[in-house]
Amino acid sequence: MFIQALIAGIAVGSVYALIALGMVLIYKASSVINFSQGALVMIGAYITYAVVTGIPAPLWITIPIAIVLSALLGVVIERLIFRYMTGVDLIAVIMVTLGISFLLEGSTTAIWGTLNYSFPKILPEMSFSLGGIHISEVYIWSFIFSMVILVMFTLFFKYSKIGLRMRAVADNQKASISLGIHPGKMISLSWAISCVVATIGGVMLANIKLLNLGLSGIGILVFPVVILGGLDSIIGAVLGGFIIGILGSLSAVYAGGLMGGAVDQVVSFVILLIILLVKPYGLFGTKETLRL
Amino acid sequence: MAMHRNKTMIGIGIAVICYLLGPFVLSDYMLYLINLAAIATIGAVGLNILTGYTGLIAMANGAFIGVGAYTAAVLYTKLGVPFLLTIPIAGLMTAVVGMIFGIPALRLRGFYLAMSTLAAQILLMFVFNNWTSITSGERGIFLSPPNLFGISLVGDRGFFFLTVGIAALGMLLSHNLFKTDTGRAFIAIRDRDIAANIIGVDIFKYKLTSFAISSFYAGVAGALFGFYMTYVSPEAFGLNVSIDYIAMIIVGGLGNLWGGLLGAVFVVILPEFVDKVIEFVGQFIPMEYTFAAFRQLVFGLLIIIFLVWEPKGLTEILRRLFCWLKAKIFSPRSEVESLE
Amino acid sequence: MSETLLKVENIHLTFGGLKAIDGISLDVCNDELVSLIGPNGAGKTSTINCICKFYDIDSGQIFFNGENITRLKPHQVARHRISRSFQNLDLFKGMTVLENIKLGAHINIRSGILSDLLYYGKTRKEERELEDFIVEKIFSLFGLSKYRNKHVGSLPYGLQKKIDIARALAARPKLLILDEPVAGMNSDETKEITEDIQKIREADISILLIEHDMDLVMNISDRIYVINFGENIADGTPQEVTANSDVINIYLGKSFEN
Amino acid sequence: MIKRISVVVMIVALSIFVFSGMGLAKAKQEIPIGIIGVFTGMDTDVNGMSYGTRDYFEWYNDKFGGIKGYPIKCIMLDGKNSIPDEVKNFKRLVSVEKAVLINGWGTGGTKALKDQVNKVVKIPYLSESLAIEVIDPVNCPYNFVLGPSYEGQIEIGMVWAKMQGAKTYAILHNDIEYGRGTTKNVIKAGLADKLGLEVLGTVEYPWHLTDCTAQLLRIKKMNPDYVYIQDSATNCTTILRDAAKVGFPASKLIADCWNFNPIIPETLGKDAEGFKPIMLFPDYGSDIPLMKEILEYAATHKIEKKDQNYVRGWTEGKLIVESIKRVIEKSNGKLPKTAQFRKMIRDEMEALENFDVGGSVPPVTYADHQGTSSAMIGEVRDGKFVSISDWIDIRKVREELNKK
Repeated sequence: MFIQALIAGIAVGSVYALIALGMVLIYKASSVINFSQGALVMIGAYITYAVVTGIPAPLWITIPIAIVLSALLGVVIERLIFRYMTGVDLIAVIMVTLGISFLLEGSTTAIWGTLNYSFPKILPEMSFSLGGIHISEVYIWSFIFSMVILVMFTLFFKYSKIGLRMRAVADNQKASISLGIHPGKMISLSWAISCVVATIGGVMLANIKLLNLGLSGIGILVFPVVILGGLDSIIGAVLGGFIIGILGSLSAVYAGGLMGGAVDQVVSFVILLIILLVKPYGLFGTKETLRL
Repeated sequence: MAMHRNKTMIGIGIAVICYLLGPFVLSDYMLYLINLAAIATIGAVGLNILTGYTGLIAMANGAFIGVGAYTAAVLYTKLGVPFLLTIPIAGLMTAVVGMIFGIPALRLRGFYLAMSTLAAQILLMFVFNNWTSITSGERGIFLSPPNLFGISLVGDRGFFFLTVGIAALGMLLSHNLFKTDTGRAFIAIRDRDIAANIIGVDIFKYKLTSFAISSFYAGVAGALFGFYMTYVSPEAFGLNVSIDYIAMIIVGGLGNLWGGLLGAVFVVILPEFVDKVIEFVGQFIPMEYTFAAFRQLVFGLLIIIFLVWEPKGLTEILRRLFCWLKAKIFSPRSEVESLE
Repeated sequence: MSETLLKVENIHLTFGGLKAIDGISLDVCNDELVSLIGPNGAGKTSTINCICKFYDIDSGQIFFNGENITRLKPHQVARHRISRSFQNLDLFKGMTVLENIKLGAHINIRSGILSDLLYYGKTRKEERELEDFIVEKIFSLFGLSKYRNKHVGSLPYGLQKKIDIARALAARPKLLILDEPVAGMNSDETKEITEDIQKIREADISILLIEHDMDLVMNISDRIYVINFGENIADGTPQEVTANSDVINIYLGKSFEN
Repeated sequence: MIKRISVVVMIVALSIFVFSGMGLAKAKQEIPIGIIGVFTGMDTDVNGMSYGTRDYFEWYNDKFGGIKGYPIKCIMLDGKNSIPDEVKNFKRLVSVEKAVLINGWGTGGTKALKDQVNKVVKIPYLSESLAIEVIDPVNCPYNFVLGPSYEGQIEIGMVWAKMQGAKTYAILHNDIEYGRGTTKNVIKAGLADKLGLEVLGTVEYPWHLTDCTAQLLRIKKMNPDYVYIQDSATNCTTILRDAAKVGFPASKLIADCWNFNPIIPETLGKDAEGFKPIMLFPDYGSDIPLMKEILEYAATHKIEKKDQNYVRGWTEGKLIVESIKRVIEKSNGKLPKTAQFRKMIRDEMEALENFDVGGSVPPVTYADHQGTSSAMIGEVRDGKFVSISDWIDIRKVREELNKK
């Protein structure tokens, strides 16, 4: 029982991790807290669906197209909106991202309507049983993806030239400009990458559930993850994802019986609250300092 | 100066006349919209005190309104407390709850505080859903239409006087607050909390106070909402409501008395407006009902436009519009004044 | 010599292993103008930040009027009537000049939230008295009357400096701490501020001054403390200090050789 | 400049708003009927029932030139399945459009409007939600629904399970009223005991469900003969998938009427085989007289949703039109004043007895404001829904059990 719950938790956790990664990336690059991540996840899934079902071509053609499209979406968002949003107060940024998610959900409804779609099987079949519970390929793939992306990001920010520039921009825009780095480019790039990651998450989620507008709901559920892991920590996002996922499923199994309600989502927010009170900057986050 | 006073007197006079005649000329539907807007105004003005003036982002206004609604509903149905009494009590109750969830403000600022209030929203919703002995869970609580001085407040006419009156009162109080030291302390905390602290402002005390006042407003709004809908159930107090309220004060104007009012009216009227336009166009071009999506689309678009083009919100736009019209109508001189 | 007002005893402060203040002591007596000088990074501003409790000191004691204020919170310190100006302006951008200065008097306000909401009785009275006080005493002193309803953000630097000091004065302090009041000002403005400081002294307010402008310091100080690397180097009257060899070494005889 | 333009745009917009508001004056000698549907947000996948009713009116207008010559004016609004919006639509339909009957939607909205419908406005309100609180001819004389309540459906599930010789039963439900409230009522009613069926337990999961493994593990531990899922298709898909994950057979899963939805077999393939949704109405295209009318209409119009919900909507349309026809006959061909009209429609609706709607449900008797309390059990067989039982009339069953 425990083992099974644990495995289920890891499975869900890796999906959380995927989505949290996108959020963290944007924060690292432009210190924007993205409440529209959920909507990006949703629209990413829809785009992929449209491309895969719409274009009569093998997956190795259609999938890249979908990825490019979602990257473009990210760039567009940055160019059209966040270019003009430098040096505004936090609430404005938060609200703009919320506005974006309204916009995305609205346009999704306008284009695809509000029906449920069943997502095409684009993931190679590979599923096995572990501890008496049959793990479907979706979870395995999302686990793999989250791991791969984790490694890629870590290397990217540590060694690659662009990654270093991004960090410079995040650190201090003015200084980076004086170093001849174009912050705008870096930030759009980070949005592009983040959107791609969101799309991957969306595809995973659409495979777990149906493809519908409800997918964007995940955006809120991911906040406990990023807070636990630390807003600007990539490894934190992944670990946080697993921890929240596991605690959620454990609490659902053990506490669920005792206190009627659906505890698993509440538990993660209780954790969020505790973390904020005990260790506001999460497990791996960097502290912000006050100056006079 | 005297001239100015006269103007204001005239303005107040007109307002009072509209207030007294309004219910008898408008359709129930219009009254319903106005009542919703008035209730929203109360909540928004309150949230503006917390977020707009004190700079504390709260994502739990929806849940706070819920606390007010439930308090009133329980007092009214289970304990038979008179209707008018339940409203302030609901406010106080919510103020207490708000202060409890304001405690993290001792350590947290900005986004992290926003997160703690988000948690508050989720936890309160959980309570609404699961503390069935009090809230009767998703089942919700029915309220029989209340009596006010013997007149049954059923329907929209009676409520118009109540909601609009209380909304006006709420705005007046908020207006007073920011003529005084407490108000200044709030703004100081928003602008530069450290400096404020060294000047002698007890940051934590004033943050809590701000939470209390703001949630008091929310509580009153909630009580009114509950009685007006004659039905209180959790689904009306979800996160989307909290987000709508943030949208209101941003669209209306952060840290501006009129921001709350304009924002509330805007957010309540906008969907109607979009619907009307769609119906209007629909008469000529047949339209799918999925075009209802445009409501959401336009909403999102407007919010973004506001924040990118006019961060000061509707109040600023209207002010500029006013000056502009004045400039157009009168001399080009007043144009110069208006623009500086 | 009158009794001491502020007494700082051997305070230490470290930022993550790095010693910012390593045993500084100083005291300020009633009606005295004491200057605290030293090269950049000597720990001057850190010292006053410790006095205002923006930093918590690791060891040492701070007394004010004989009361131990070492463990108080910043706003509690302020209630002892210690107020200060800020090196890099910390005015409240969202408020007018008048409102900024009014908030300076925060510690003197007694009225509660309820009466504030109703704007009735006590509040109304206090607001009127406060406004009169500011207009008569402070505006006249700094000549700010014509800016009273301007938002501070829009005003020139020199003026903002003045408003900063005015705000500190509005608290009717016993001790006024000025952190580089004339930094980045031209000679005229400097002269004005100097005169203002003189006027403030006439209102029997003790002043602790941090300043790089040696002429100013030498002109108006009763006593001077020289610190470097977070330690006291020397103290005494301007004459004594200028005579002190260590001080000369630090300043390489800069401003007062001639 | 841009700011000024935006300002101008706003003025224009507002003025349009005002004028179009005036434009909404009601045309006379029409029969205004309001439909509150859901076209955005959750539950839009079942809004076929709103389209069905609307299309029936259109079909009827085209074919017979309206009821006794008075065309039906159908106003369809989006309630977004949220209480304030449905109340708002209600106010508009009542005060602006002067509707004589409203075809409402959600559970929350229906409950919130209870007083308005029955005490204040007094307008017949045929709601899609099968919430039991309003199925009460005495206290809610103006509320009507069509079909057995969710409670009834769970019990129909029990009855059928019993027929299959089952001993144990469990209920899996979401944490909102629709799931939790309903389940509570069923347990309270205690039909299971009377049937001699043991309810091993009820398990709850969040309404915004991502993963149901944990809950299903608990179910699996109980090991009941049949499990009833009290939720609609979106969550049910997740549940079925996770059921397969933990190795719990879909053939043991019964679910309410909203899961009679092709999306489920389509999405889950073999994982859905044997899954048993409740069927209140036969599927679109099944061989019943009513279907002929629909096809006749479909020949010339686009059918928004070709599913059982559309059939349901069409059926409701028939009932509404029939009652109105009788009203007009009674008032010898004239349209009564609105208030009177509303009351008469209500009376006529209640008076309907063994009215044949054309095979979509057993003949309707509306004395109980529920029309029919019968349903069939469906099953997924190689990707298609088939009915595997006759109509089970839960009211009859209850009566028999109470006799004993």
